Amino acid sequence: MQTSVTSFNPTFAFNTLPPDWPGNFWLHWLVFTIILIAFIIVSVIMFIWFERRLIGRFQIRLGPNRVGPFGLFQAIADVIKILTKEDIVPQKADKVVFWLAPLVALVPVLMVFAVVPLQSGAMLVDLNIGILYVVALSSIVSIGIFMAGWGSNNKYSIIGAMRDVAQLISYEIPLVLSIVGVVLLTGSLSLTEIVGAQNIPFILLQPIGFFVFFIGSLAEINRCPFDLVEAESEIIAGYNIEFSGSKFATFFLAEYSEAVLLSALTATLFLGGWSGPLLPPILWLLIKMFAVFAIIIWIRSTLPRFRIDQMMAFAWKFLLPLALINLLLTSLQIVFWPEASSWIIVLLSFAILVALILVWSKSFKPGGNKVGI
Amino acid sequence: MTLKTEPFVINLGPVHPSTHGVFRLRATLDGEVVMDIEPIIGYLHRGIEKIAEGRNYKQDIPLTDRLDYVASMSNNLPYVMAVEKLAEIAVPERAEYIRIIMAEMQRIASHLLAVGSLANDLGTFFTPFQYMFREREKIVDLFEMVCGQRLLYNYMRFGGVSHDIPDEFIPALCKLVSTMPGFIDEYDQLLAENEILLARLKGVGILPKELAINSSVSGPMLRASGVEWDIRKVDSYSVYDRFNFDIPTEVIGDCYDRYRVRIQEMRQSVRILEQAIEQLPPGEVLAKVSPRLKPPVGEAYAHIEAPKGELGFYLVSDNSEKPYRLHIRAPSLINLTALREMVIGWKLADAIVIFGSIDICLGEVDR
Amino acid sequence: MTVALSSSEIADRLKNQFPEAITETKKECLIIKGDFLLDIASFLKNTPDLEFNYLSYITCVDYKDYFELVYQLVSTKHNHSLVLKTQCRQPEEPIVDSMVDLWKGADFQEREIYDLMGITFKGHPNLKRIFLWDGFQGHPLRKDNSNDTEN
Amino acid sequence: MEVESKYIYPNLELDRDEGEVIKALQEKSQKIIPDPDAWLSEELNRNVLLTTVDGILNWSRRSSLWTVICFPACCAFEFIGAASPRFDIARFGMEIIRASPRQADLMITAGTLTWKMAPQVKRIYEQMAEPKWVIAMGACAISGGLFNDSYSVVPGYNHIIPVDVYIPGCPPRPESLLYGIEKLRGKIRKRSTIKEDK
Repeated sequence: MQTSVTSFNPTFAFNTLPPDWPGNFWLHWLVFTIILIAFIIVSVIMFIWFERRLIGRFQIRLGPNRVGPFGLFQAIADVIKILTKEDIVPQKADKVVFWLAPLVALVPVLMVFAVVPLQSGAMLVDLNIGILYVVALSSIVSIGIFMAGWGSNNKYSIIGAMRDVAQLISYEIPLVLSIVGVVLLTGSLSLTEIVGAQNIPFILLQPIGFFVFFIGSLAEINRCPFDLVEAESEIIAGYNIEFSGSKFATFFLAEYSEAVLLSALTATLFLGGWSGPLLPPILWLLIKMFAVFAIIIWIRSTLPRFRIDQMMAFAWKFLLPLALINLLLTSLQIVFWPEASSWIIVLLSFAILVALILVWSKSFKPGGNKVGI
Repeated sequence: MTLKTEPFVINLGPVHPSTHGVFRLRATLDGEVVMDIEPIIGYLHRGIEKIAEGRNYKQDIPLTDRLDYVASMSNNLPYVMAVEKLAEIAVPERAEYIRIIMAEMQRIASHLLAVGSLANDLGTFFTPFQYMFREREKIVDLFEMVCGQRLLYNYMRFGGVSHDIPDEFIPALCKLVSTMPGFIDEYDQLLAENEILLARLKGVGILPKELAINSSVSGPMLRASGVEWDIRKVDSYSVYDRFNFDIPTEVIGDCYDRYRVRIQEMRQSVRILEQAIEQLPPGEVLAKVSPRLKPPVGEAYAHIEAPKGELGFYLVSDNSEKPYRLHIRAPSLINLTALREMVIGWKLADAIVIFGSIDICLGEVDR
Repeated sequence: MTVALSSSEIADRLKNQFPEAITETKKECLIIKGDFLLDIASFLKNTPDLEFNYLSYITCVDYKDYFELVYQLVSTKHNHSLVLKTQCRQPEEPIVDSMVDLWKGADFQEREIYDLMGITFKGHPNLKRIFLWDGFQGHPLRKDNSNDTEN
Repeated sequence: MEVESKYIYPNLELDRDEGEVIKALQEKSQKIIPDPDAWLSEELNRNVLLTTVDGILNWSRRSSLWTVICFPACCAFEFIGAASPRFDIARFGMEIIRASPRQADLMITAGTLTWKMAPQVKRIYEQMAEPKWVIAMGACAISGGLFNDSYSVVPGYNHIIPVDVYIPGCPPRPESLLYGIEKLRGKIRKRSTIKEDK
């Protein structure tokens, strides 16, 4: 830990180009940025298609299948259509904020991808503080959402934006605490090293951490059951209610890039990232990403939505204690029993996870009663 | 330092994903908490009561279909009952049974939709709704077999029903009746064992018994508040007294109880259907009634237990071909009376759910 | 079965308290004077063995020279019912007492009658148009309002 | 808990304003708005040439028609029926029902339109971003249908907004809705975005 903090300087990060990559840093930067953005956009399109087809299956119907083979071009048609639609700016909107909001929401997500390892060494920069960078940047998205809510000058959108900020503040803490467990096990903040350290995936060693991280990140990307930000049955479309045309497309892209990012991060932190037998590493990563996303879709098509106070209670009373206990247990194990066989740890952690969840779910009341007026 | 805050007014509807039509809720919010609401209705007011005065008795049957358009059969029934009461027309026994079969199937269909859209209001992204719709389609198929329409049936006539059920109807209905309890159990299990759903529904929007009676609430809402009041039992009409069924009631009167009452009522409807199929007698289905019916001077009120509550038709005749006055006691409209008391103090999200748990149909509210 | 109480019996009981209130007793309904409506209604609601705690519906019929308001009262305890009628013979400005204080269920129904029939309910807390919009001319359900006055 | 007054905000002024809006609209919309795309039927005379760009745009537009929520009455259930597992409108990529008109392309007006509702429908239509289409579904939407002679019913949506496709029926079956949507796609196919200079 100490070494990585003291040795942080940009040149260190830049020098981590693998020796067999051609060209200098800037060529690498240019090529890789283009590849990365292409990768993001293609995977977003695939994710949209995957989600719509899968939700179709969950809802005993077929889902889009007429546009192109298996409906594969559906998302492409959607994108072209949205981009060529009229771009409306409401008369009473805060024009600058309204214009900036989609960009503020999208750019941080794209930036985070810089440190996500697609395979060994295939990343824009191997920051030694990768995790810190990810956590810091991914919160900025909320500013974009709040700007959208405020700039639209619409009551529904401001409610949605307020909900998003409340949600972010509550869920950021358990999320970060759950990552700390992983960092403790690895002894590094770099994502490459985290992948490298996973001889057995951390989901087995850190089940509580995975549980908290997964739920926390669902809330972070505003997915069901924490989709209060755009709760369709309550506040219609939430923050993006007034956006149309390319601005809406940008939001759409940001939303799904976040989903891609979350899937990639979950795969990297807990599922062993790109490592796996036989298949090429990038394919392993994609398989894991789609697996994680399938679970997100499953949750989306099954669960009802939380109410705002229940959601906050869930973060502070349920997830935060779990994350703290996980942190404590991991530190104790590292300090007092570092030589323990991992399989014993696996068994122990799962036993503790089951026990904790049982105890907590019995004692935890999401509560929230009528307010006297 | 205290921040200056002020409540703000927000319009939910008339075009809103979860207002079940064109209902509008002018809500005053303090942050997320609903301080006050004012239901605004009339966006679908077509003046059915006035139009009915301009058409003859038979022509008014299609108008009744369009009241509660998710339960058309149940709307035909009280109207033809009122006219029969007024003109003293006897109904053949077979027709009575067919009417009850239709009304109970309609009850299942309507409750399926109510439960599905309640789940939708909770934010389940259409999945329960789609499953409920799958079951509803099966019932709609049966209706289509009988009268050729999918939504607005126009099936009942004075003195019976427009035509007899086809031969393949009863086997199809038997199949439905035998599979339906399994589906209901499955859906109940899927929904009622979900922790989030329970947290969202239990204890929310409590309607106390006294207030429920005082507000003239009827149907599943009244029974969820603990009043054992079902027109089929307390003022039995048609041949309901020949069937064996229970009135499901709950105690507290929150959203969860209303959901439970609906689920249990579907089971009871299946029970009634089973008995009705057994007892269905042969014979005529339509009494001889003059097409230009002129009931004697007088008035009549006939009411039934529709899926949404007590649906009644008050009819005044002046011995002409057209009704002098037709008043519809619409359960949806009157059930809305209690909405304000139930919603105030809850969050915005709860307001939607409470509203959804009442299960109104705007065609009936506005008429 | 909901027993429809005989109106003459009720009329006899009412005669002690409100000697002048009853206009007519028919087989199925009891017609009373508008002035006594609220008193009689609260008597019917609060008397122990009557206890009409449930107001099933209110409606109004336009008989050209007078309006007739129909109240169907039901007791959920004793399972009996009574139809109460009152006639409003002021064709210009018909006014009737509001029942909202006794039965909340009257709220929307009275607004509906106000909207479509143009009868003012004295004491209603929020008497305004419910189905039609503010500024709509006339009251459509009245007999003098022919069907095609508006477009 | 006791609420002091019956309604904290009686909003009488708001009601009056809304009434005036309705009245103004009623006076303004006594005539039927003609279909703006009527020229499509006389296609040969205009001799429309579609470019490749047009082809791609039209392909994308007709492949992803997102519907806005405007379901006043009965026909809504046949629309939902069309979206349900049996008829599955999602096959055409139409299962996204946007509640916000800004992001929608198609308005399926399923149900009777009353004068009280008319300003809202007009507003939704105006809030939709171009290009946008309207399908009038059912007899009430076409002409007022069964309630044509009523004092509060608008005799057809085309008094308020321009309509592209009419689907008869009371209510139309989901099959006929799908047929109507197919007709609309045919119409979109012939549209020329590049040449259309307004």
